[in-house]
Parts: sequence; C-alpha cells; structure tokens
Amino acid sequence: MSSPEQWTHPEPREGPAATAAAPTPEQVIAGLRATSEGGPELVQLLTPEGERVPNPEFDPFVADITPAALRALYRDMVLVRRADREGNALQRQGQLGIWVPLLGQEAAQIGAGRALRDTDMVFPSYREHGVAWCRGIDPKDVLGIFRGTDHGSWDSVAKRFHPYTIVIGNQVLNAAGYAMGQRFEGKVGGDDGEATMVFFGDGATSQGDVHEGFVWAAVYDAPLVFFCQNNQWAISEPTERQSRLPLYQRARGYGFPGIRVDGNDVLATLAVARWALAECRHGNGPVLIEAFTYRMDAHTTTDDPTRYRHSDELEAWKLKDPIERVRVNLVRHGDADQDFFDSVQAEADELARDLREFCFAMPQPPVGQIFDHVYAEPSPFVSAQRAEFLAYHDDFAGGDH
Amino acid sequence: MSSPEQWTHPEPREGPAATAAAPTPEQVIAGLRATSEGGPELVQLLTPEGERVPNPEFDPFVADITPAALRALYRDMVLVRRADREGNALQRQGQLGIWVPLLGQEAAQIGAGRALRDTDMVFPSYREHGVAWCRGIDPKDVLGIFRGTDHGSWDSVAKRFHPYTIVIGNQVLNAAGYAMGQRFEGKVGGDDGEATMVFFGDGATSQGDVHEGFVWAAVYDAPLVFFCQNNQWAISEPTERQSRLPLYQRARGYGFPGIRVDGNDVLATLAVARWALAECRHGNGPVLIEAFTYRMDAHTTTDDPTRYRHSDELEAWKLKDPIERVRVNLVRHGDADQDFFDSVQAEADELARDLREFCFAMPQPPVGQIFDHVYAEPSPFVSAQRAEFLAYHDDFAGGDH
Amino acid sequence: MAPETNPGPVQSLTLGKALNLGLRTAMERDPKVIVMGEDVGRLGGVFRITDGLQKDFGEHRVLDTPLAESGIIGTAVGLAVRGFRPVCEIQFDGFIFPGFDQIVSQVAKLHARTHGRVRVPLVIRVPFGGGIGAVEHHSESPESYFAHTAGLKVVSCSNAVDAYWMIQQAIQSDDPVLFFEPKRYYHSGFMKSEVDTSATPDPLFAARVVRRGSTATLVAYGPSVKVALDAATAAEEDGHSLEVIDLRALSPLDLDPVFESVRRTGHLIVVSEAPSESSLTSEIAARVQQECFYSLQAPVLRVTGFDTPYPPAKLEEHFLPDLDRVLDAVDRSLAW
Amino acid sequence: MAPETNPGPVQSLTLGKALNLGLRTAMERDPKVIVMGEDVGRLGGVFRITDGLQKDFGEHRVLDTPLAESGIIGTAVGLAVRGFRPVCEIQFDGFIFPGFDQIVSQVAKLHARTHGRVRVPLVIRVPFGGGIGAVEHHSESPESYFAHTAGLKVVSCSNAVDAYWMIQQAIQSDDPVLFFEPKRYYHSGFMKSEVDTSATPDPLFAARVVRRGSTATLVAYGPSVKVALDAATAAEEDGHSLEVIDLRALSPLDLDPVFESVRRTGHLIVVSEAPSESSLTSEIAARVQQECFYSLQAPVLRVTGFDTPYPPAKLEEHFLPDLDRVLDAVDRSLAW
Ligand SMILES: Cc1ncc(C[n+]2csc(CCOP(=O)(O)OP(=O)(O)O)c2C)c(N)n1
Ligand SMILES: Cc1ncc(C[n+]2csc(CCOP(=O)(O)OP(=O)(O)O)c2C)c(N)n1
Ligand SMILES: [Mg+2]
Ligand SMILES: [Mg+2]
Repeated sequence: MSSPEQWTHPEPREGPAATAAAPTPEQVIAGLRATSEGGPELVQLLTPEGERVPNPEFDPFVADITPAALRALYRDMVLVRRADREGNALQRQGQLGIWVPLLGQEAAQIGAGRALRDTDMVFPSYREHGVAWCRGIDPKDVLGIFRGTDHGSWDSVAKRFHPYTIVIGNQVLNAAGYAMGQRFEGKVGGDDGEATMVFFGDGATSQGDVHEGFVWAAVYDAPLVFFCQNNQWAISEPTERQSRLPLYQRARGYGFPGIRVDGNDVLATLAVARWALAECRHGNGPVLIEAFTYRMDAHTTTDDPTRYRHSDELEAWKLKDPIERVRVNLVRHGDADQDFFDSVQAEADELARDLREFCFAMPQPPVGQIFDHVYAEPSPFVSAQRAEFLAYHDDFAGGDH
Repeated sequence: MSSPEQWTHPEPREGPAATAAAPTPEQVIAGLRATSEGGPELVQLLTPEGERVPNPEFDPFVADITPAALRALYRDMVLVRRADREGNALQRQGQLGIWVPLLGQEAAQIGAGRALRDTDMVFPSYREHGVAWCRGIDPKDVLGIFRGTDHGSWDSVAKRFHPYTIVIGNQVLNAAGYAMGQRFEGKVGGDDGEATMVFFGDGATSQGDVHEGFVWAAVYDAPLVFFCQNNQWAISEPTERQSRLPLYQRARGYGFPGIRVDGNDVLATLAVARWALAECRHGNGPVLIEAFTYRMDAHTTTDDPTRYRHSDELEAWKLKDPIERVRVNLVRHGDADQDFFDSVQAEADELARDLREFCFAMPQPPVGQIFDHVYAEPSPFVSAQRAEFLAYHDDFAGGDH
Repeated sequence: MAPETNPGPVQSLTLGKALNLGLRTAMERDPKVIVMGEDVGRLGGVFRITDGLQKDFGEHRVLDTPLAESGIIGTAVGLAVRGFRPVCEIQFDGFIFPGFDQIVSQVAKLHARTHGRVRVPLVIRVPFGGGIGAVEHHSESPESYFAHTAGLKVVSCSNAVDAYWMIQQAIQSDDPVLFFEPKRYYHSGFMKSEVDTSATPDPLFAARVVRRGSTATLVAYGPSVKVALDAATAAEEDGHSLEVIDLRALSPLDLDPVFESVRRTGHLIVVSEAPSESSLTSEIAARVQQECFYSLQAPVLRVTGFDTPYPPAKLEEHFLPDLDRVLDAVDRSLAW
Repeated sequence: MAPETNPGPVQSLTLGKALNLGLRTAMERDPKVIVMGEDVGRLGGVFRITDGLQKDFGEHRVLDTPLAESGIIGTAVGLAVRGFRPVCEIQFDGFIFPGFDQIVSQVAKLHARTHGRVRVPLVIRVPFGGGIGAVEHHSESPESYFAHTAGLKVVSCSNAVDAYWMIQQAIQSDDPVLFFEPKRYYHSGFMKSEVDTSATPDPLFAARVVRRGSTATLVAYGPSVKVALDAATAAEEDGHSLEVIDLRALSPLDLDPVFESVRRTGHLIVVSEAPSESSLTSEIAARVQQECFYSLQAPVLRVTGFDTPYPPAKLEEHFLPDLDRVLDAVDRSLAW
C-alpha cells in the first residue's frame, strides 16, 4: 500500500496517479483502511500492550500525569463505559427509544475532555457522553434525549457544554462563531486564554458546514480545536467513502495544523488535545485533531453492523482497547492494586444502578412542554394554540368525548 | 513575507504559528496579496514582457502551438475583450440591465476554453463569456441574460456548455455529478476519454458546495477539472477574506493535484489545462487549477471598485495584461505583421457592431414565456394561471379597464 | 434480495417492500435509473427500502455517497443532465435542509432556465413524519417548503399499492419529484396490501376518494390518511358519514375531487402532521374557500401539528393529529 | 458616514438610509451588536445599507465574511450563544438557501432545544422582492419558507419610518428575526419620509391600518404595500373606499386588525409578490375564512406572483402584482 503522502501530490508528476483509496483485504482484517494507515503519523504514548512510548514533543504535555492522575483517567473511562453499557441495556429493555453508544471511544473522549478547562467551551455532536462526563454533566442529564422527554437537561451555558447536535456537522459552524467571539472579546493570547472544542465524526468531514467552519476559523484566527473522532464508520460507510486521504491532512488545504492521534490512547489524546488547546489559547489556532479510534458497537441501537462489516475488524480492534492498555500499564508499574480496580468497578456498578433507577422513575413530560420555549418572547399564535389544546386535552382527559 | 509553504504546517512545530494572512502595503501595490505570492509556484510560459520561458514539464502540452496557432489565441482574446467592452457599453447606454465584465481574464478563459474538446463538458459560472466563445457560442446568445429576456439562448446540450450559474459555487456539484456520469458510462481511461471542466471564482472556494464537489470528485475519481479563476476579488473582498493559503493548495487536503498557473498567460493556461484534462481523460482526475489573474474592471456594472481597492493595484496589473504580452511576442518574433493586427481589430469592430445591432433589435419576450417550461409535463395549476393571466392581459391590452 | 422464484402478479407487500419492489422494477426497466444516498448500498438504507439493490445492480447503480445532502442532490442534478435518472434517498426528513439550495436553485429551476432543453428527471425520496419515537430532526414534515417552490412536483403515498406504482411513475416523470414516504408505516403489518403488479395504476398527480361519505369531507395525505380513515370508521358510530380523500399529489394539487366533495358535504377538515402556518393545509383551505364559497356550511378547519418544533418523542402523540382531534374538528364543523 | 453635526430628532430619510441609521443607533446603544455578511464592511454592502459602519465601529463589529451563507448564519449562531447580537446581511433573497439548514435546524430550534436557556437574538436581513431589473435569484420572495418554520419570527418593513424602528426592535428582540426589506424602494425618493427619532414606535409584531376604507380590505406587506395604497387611491375615483393594512409582522401574524376590517367590509384581497402555493397568502386566506366566515361576502382573493420561477427582468412587470391586477381582484370580489 502506498503511503498516504503519495496520494497528496499537489504538484503534477510528484507521485502516482491520484485515485480514490480502496483498502486491501489485509488492511480491513487488521482494522485498517486505505485512509487509515497508522505508522509514524499517529501520535501514540501508550501502546495497546500498555507500554509507554517516549515522545519528546508531546511528553511535556502529560508530564503532570502521576500514577494517581492516570488512575483517575482509568476511572473516567471505566465509568463512562459502564454508563454507556447501561444506556444500551436500558434501550434493549424498552426504557429508551434509542441509544448511541460510545463503546471504544472512551480514550478519545476522556483524553479530549480532561484537556479542557472550565473556561473553555465545547460543542458536541451526539455521541460525546464521555466528554459530557468530563464537563461535570451527570449521565442522567443525557438520558432524556434518548428516552424522548427532552433534548438534554444540562445547563449548556453553566457547563460550557452545548446541547447535542444531531444534524451532521452543522454545530461546527456554531463552534467557529463562538470561538470568534472569544477572540473578539480579547480572551485569547496567553496561558490563560480561552478556547473552544468541537466534536464531529469521520463522516461529517464531507459536509459543507464543516468546510465552512475550517474557512471561518482560519480566516478569523479562531481559538477552535476541531476534534474529529474517526471511528472508521459513518453508519455503514467506511472512511474511504468520504476521503482519499487520512482526514487530519484536510487541514493542509486551509493553512492550519492537522494531527492524528491514537484515539484509543488516553494519554496521547490528552497530550495532543492539551497542545492544540494551548495553541488556541495563545492565538495560534485553529487546529484539527483526528483521533483514530473505532466504533466497537453498532452506530445506534437500531443499527445492525453485521450487515456491512466483518467481525475480523472488530476482533482486531478489541486488541487495541482503550481501557485495557491503561489497566495493564498501571498493573505493570505497580501503580494500582486489585483494591483500586475493585473499587472502580463497584463505583461503576453503583453509577449504573443509579442511572437505571433514575431512568425508570423519569416522569412523562407535561403536555404543555410542547409549546414552552418556542420563543423567548411568547408568540400570541403559539400561546393560543397552547390554550386551545390544553383546554381540549383537559376536557378530553375528563372523558367528555 | 513568509513563503506560503510555511503557513501549512500540518505537523506541530514545523513552522511559525499559523495565523490568517494579511498582505503588506508593498504587496498590495505590486498587485499581490498574502495569499497570492507568485514565484516558482506559478506556472508561466510567457512573461508579461512577452518572453517565452522554457518549462520542460509543460512545454510538451503546447508543442503544437505554431505562430498561426498563437495568432489564433491572440485573435480569440481580442475578440472576446471587444465583445466584453461592447457589453459594458451597452449597459451604460441602458440596453442591458447589468453586465459582468471579463476584462483581464481573457487569457485564463481562452487558455482553458481552447484546451477543451468538443466531447468535453463545461459548467461555467457567470463571467465565462470567453469560454462560451471557445464553445462556439455567439456572444449574442449571452446577451439575453443581461438584457433580461432569457437565461441564455444557447443550446447547452449541443454545445456542451451548461447555462450560467449565478448562485456562487453550486454548479460545482452539478459538474461533479456530470463527470461521475462520464466515468460510469466508461468514457474515461484513455486518450479519447471525456472530461468536464467547472469554473468558479476565488470567493466561491468558501462555499460548502465547492468543498462537497471536491469530496465527491475525489471519492468517485471523477474526470473533473476544477478551474478557479482567482481574480483577487470577490466583489469588494480580497482573497485573504477567504483563505490563509494560496487557493490551489486547497487540493492537498483531498488528495488530488492542485496547481497554480499564471492566468494572464494564455500559453501557460492552455498547457496546464490540457495537462489537467489529460489527467482526467486517463482516469487520474480530478485536478484543481488556480488561474492567477485579475479582475481589471468592476465586479459588475453596478459595482464601484474605487470604494474598496487602490488604483495602484490596477496599475500594477495593467503591466501584466494578457493580450499585450502575446502581441509583443508575435511582433518580436516576426510572427505577425501590422496587417494581421489591423485585420483582427477590424474583425473585432465588426463583431461589436453586429452585437450592438442585435442588442438594439432584441424583441420584448412574449408574456406567455413566464409560464413556459416550468415543467416538462405541464402542471394544470400553472396552465390555469397562464390561461387566466393571458385572458386578463389581452383584455387589458384591449383597454377594457 | 431478488425473489428466488418468480412471484405471480399479485404479492402481499408492506409499504416498505412495495417501494423496494417498485425501485427494483424501475431499475430493471431502465439502466439509466440509479439510486444514491447515505447507507443505501451495502446496508440497504436505514429503513431497508433499497435492500438488495446494490447487490443486484452493482456499486455504480446504487451509490453509498459521502455524507452530505447538498452533495447528493447536487451531483444527482449533474447525473440527470448527463442522462441518468437518479433516485436520491434523504435519510430522514430533517436532513433535507443542507440540500435545500440545490433543490430550490437548481433542481426546480434548471428546466425553465434552459427553456426546456435540459430535463431534471430526478426523484428525491424523503421518509417523513412522526410517530416513530425518534430523536430530534427525525420526525419532520417538510413538504410545504417544496409545495411552495415552483418547478418541483411533490407527491406522497399512503399505502403499499400506491407506493409500488407511484415510485415508478415518479422515476418515469421528466420533472423532478419530491417523494414523501410515511416512514412510520414502512413495516406495519396492517399496511400490508395485495399489490397487483399487472394492474393499471392511477395517474401520479391525481387525488383519490378512498372512502365515500356525505356528512363531511376529510382531506389527508401520507401518514394522515390512516388517521382520517380511522376517524371515518369511528364517526360511523355517531351516524356521521365522512368522505375521505387521499391527496396523493401535493404539488400540483388535484383539488377537483375535493371541490366536488365539499359541494356535496359542505364541510371540510384537512389533516396533516406539519405545522399549520403558511403551509399546504393553508393552501387547501384558501383554494376551497374560493372555489366552494357558496357550498361551505362552515369554514375549512385544519387539524395539524402545532406551530412549534417537533417535540420530544414522549410528547409526540399529542402533537400528531389523531382520531379524536379529527372527530373534534368534525363536530366543530358540523356545529358551526 | 457619521453625520457631521448632530441632526435634530426629525430627519428626512430614504428607506435605505433609515435602515442605516437604525443599525448605527443599535450599534451605538449596545456594544454586543455586530454586523456580518458579504461586502458589508469596506463597501458598505451592495445596497450601501451598512455604509460607514465598519469605518466607525471597526472590523470586529462589521465583518466582511467569507463567501458562504451557511457560514454567515452558522457562525452568527455561535456568536449569539457567546452573547453577541449579530445582524447578518444576506446579499440577495435568492442566496439565503445555502444557509437554510442553519436557519431551520439551529436558529429556529436552539431556544426550544435548550428549554429556554440559550437565546438566539440574531437578525437576518434579507433585501427581497423584484422590480429591480436584475438577473436570476435577485428578485425572490422567500418569506413563506420562514413563516412556515416554527421558532422564527418574520417581519417586513414597507417605509422609512418603520425601517428605522423595526430594525432596532428586531435587534433588541431576544428571538431570531428574519427581516425582509423591500429592496426596490431602498433609494426611492418617494419613499423618503420624515423620521422622528424621538417618537415612540409601534410594537414590532403589530399590523397597521395604513389607510381607512369601507368597501373592501387590502392586505399587503413589504413592497406590495405601495401597490395596495396606489390601488386604493385609484379606486377612489371609481367610488370604492379601500382599507389598506400593512401586515408588518409575517410570523406571528397579527390578524386582529384584518379580522376587524373584514367584518366591516366583507371583502378581502391579499397582495404579495411571492408565488401563491402553500404560502403566507394562503395562510391569511385560511385564517380569515375561518374567523370571518359569516362576514365574508366573497371569498378571500389573492393577487400574487405566479407559481413559476421568477421570470427574466423584461417580464417581471407582468409577474409582479400591480395596481391593475389588484383593482381587477377588487372588482371580482365586489361582483361575487
Ligand atoms: C445532515 C444529516 N444527514 C444524515 C444524518 C443521519 N446520520 C446520523 S449519524 C450518521 C453517520 C455519521 O457518521 P460520523 O460523522 O462518522 O459520526 P459517528 O456516528 O461515526 O460518530 C448519519 C448519516 C444526520 N444525522 N444528519
Ligand atoms: C450564494 C451566493 N451568495 C452571494 C452571491 C452574490 N455574489 C455574486 S458574485 C459574488 C462574488 C463572487 O466572487 P468570486 O467567486 O471570486 O467570483 P468573481 O465574481 O470574482 O468572478 C457575490 C458575493 C451569489 N451570487 N451567490
Ligand atoms: Mg464515524
Ligand atoms: Mg473573484
């Protein structure tokens, strides 16, 4: 397989004819794709086997990660995975209409989420339960979206964690605007600068809005980290349906840095995200991060991935599990004992139990909610509809029909 | 000024902090911008002074350009400029509602237009009167658009020259689809392959549709030449409002070649366009060409460029006039005598006279045209509106009110 | 999947399977028909409407496209100009908006712009409407935006037989057709019908009286047809004989059967899931009050979704017009 | 340009200058107000409505943006979330469609999605309508798309005094407002008015009776108000006293003055340049026939653009409702 470098021949005659990428069967089995070559392009600090790889460039960004801090990252990942699995189970039991699993993407999300400061702003897509966790949002506050009671019950202003966006990619422009605002307000330009991070998937990179987000952020020097979780799949479509090239290279055309990190490596993701955020705080943004990871579960609970992908691929990725490598590393260095792992497990079970109970007890939202908050300054038309419908509804509930 | 290469630091620490480009005053006066550095990146075969610059890579693509052929290119440019000026004058005299001048972009358009074969397809934007000319479209067929009688009266299927598109950038996707069709029909893959060329401006590169066109063409290996005429301005906005980088570098992020050519050099544009079309015919497309040129006139006749650009800039670009350098070259090599120049001039005047007479004689379109061709299979609703309005109109014309 | 043995002309099909068979038939008949969209290939679409087509017709006729709706529609326009007949799937109603400019500025206008020289025979399939317990943007009824756009034709099927024929007719149409499919009934057992593939279908742009009645007229389309029919059945007990008309064509509207009906009944209720403001239901009311001014014994009433964003799933039963709200409107109309 | 000497409270302004002064005043009053769009800075906008603002308020408050409408609106949403009050200019009506998804899916829904926690106080200014002899896409009347979209507010000004006040009120509104400006009257001398900047304006979302009458009611908005007023003047000669109502608010509609008027006159004609199908004019007809069922002596009639793409400029005089078509409709209504 030619190196990705060769597919980018910006000058004539500099490489082989550029044509769309198609993965070899070997690549697919190895959990790789034509647009997904690993190798030196991928920043990795912790191998799947839990070995710490020195990296002079990025080590400084995780110099403060003591064993205690690594244990905290481990705990984060275990807890968000547990909450995710509980969400999945709740859907299976009919308690949720749908669930969007993050399984396999814990390191990408915790690495990114823990790199953020309280003063930073986050624009998620719809799978970022792990990032939400890092923003101090109770998993319960996410449930309503999937149960169908609300669109998320956290305070997006207080938590600086925007509502989930379901239309693919359009939050990227909103994030660019927010980051422009940070700059216009003079909140950029030093260690204490603010930054914004926006999350989107590999599939989203095809959307016009994501491109326009790149253009705007570049032109306005916006302190914005584009965090693309390349989980290899957009529902049933592999990354080569979206691009010839590794996605982080998209940044090349806009004149800001693009970098690929092992998204199953929480340490590397933390380091790269901190670096990117620092660039933004200091006014050197935007930055594109491609976190190379894998969607271990279905797209959502309504999806059936056996229709479109080989189990080989999944098996290959299981060996790169984001949690396991941290566990091995902690054990190998004697940085965590069985008590620790047991206590995290117990905490996870408690979290799940709590979530489950909360879910079962979630009340039916009041009918009037349909009409609430359509406008900040109520519309007489909607208010009249509200009154009319509530009268009808009460009447009806009273058995008058 | 740092070299554009430095603004593309795809890996961290590889260059200075990436920030948006701002031109120096010297650059502006020299007709350049921060995103517009010339130098070795620019393919040029004929200098502004009319000297032929050897270029081993691209010379083969214009090896057949005999003095007679160069004279023909000169004639093309003079005639389209003359028609353009006549269009402008007709607008000033109230014969046209608006005119969109191509002044200064003759080489870019004739170079591209003459590289095309009859079997190729073209999707213009709204300024491509020179390309239209190369497709055998009479300038008269363009007039109706600006007089307000129709949307162009050429046969876009027979001429393989699509109607003008006014919504910025959205024709790029249509062109990508057409080129996909060429490929699906097996018309790609050899010397006799078909290709498509789509025209758009520097401003258009910001539109989501142009990005999506890049994505689609790359993924489907479409035989599509993206021909971006960077005339430095999108109405009043200079290129640095759209990009940090020279625009041809946008291609880097998609994995197909991008190349910048001196768009005021008809020979270089012809060579590069032929090369790009050949790549496409052979299945190595798509290719992005940035033709580096200048809008010598206003954006349209309703625009007033003195409000936003220095006359210095215009003066600098006058020295790079696309026609003048060919004239000088022809004279210097004794490849054309005064008779030739006089005859071209006479032909141009004749063309203008003809166009002018045609314009004055253009009939008012029939009222029924409003309702014609809304659908291929008429809608009874529109037909009823038509009948009703025509009855009212005839009645009214009969003075019955 | 291609059926193993050649089935007879009459098959018992769900609405979803009828669409699938209609698409298959159109693709077999004309090699220029291609299907494109997100996940329509290997997966067969998130609703499986294109199931098996890529396997049987190949990757160049069933395209798993990049994830961008403007791209899907914009390239389909180019393919149509080249002579193809693309059938685009928009995955859910709420995701048609990124493609809106291509629809309004290119799809709708190219034929007129070229004075009829370029046809745009493309179909944009949109699974639409609510009632599936989904998250935001998955239950919208955006048909009015397109009915308001000159140059487009807009239809909606409400049952398996129509689904089978209308999708084929839409593909055969030389005009662009927005094709709205009531997604909540794709796989409903009670929407299963005997589809006679040897029958002669009704014209595409014709409304149809689906139940005769004399007390009042109900007009509906897509998923609301079932609501209207259920209401008519229930009303029978109260001694009301309701006529139900399935519009089928949303633009151009075929209102003659509606006018005819209203002239007999004097009462009209229009049912739709879409918000009411400046909508298709407004148009019907506006046209009927004009054409049937002296026949109406009460104003045209509308039973619609509210003029609010589509609510979270647990509230959608209240948002969606149901049998009771329709009957309430009938009562109000009769008591006017 | 900032006026050199402080003018008195009453200034004689064209509609365009009134908008410019309104924008300036809003920017002076609130530092969070920013203006963004294509060519709005150095050039002052292709219609010069933002003339002088960048010079006086700087490049960070008046942004010459990249050329992409989704980008303009999408970043404005983010800026609004951050606490700014962006005023976006869409250069021409026909170019709003690339930004449609942001408007429908984000601008309109973010407040409801966040249960009221996030406000989106942005204004999208759209020069709209025909009559300027322009090429394609420059003369559209897309207001119905937005009136149909829950979560948006939509207004249109028809004169200089309203222009001055309404733009300020729209900017002050905590809801997103689509602001439609009748571009053909921007610089018309006869639209010049004495604007008293010390007056108390009417509320933003209120219709206004602009001419009293008793024979029939004309309802119009934006550029059609002048047509309606001219028709009323002409009708006087025929002895018809026409009441003219300027809607001003297109969503939510303020129809009480219309109902009140129709109850007196019994006749209503609605005038708009937009195609009629599934439009704002349909909505008005639908609502009035319901509210004034027993008062109407003729159906509500509509005088609108045709259901065709906007024609080439030489034909637009026929497409646009004019005095004669309005009077013809009045005659038809009175003779019903
Ligand atoms: C505009 C739009 N089109 C289609 C969809 C339907 N859809 C939901 S998720 C998805 C795939 C997204 O893939 P990717 O961006 O890789 O994110 P991932 O789900 O893998 O995290 C699609 C097509 C949507 N939500 N929005
Ligand atoms: C979608 C859209 N937005 C805005 C406009 C208005 N407009 C017409 S031309 C133009 C500038 C285009 O600049 P560029 O792409 O560089 O092409 P040029 O005119 O310089 O050839 C603008 C903003 C438009 N036609 N379409
Ligand atoms: Mg993905
Ligand atoms: Mg330009």
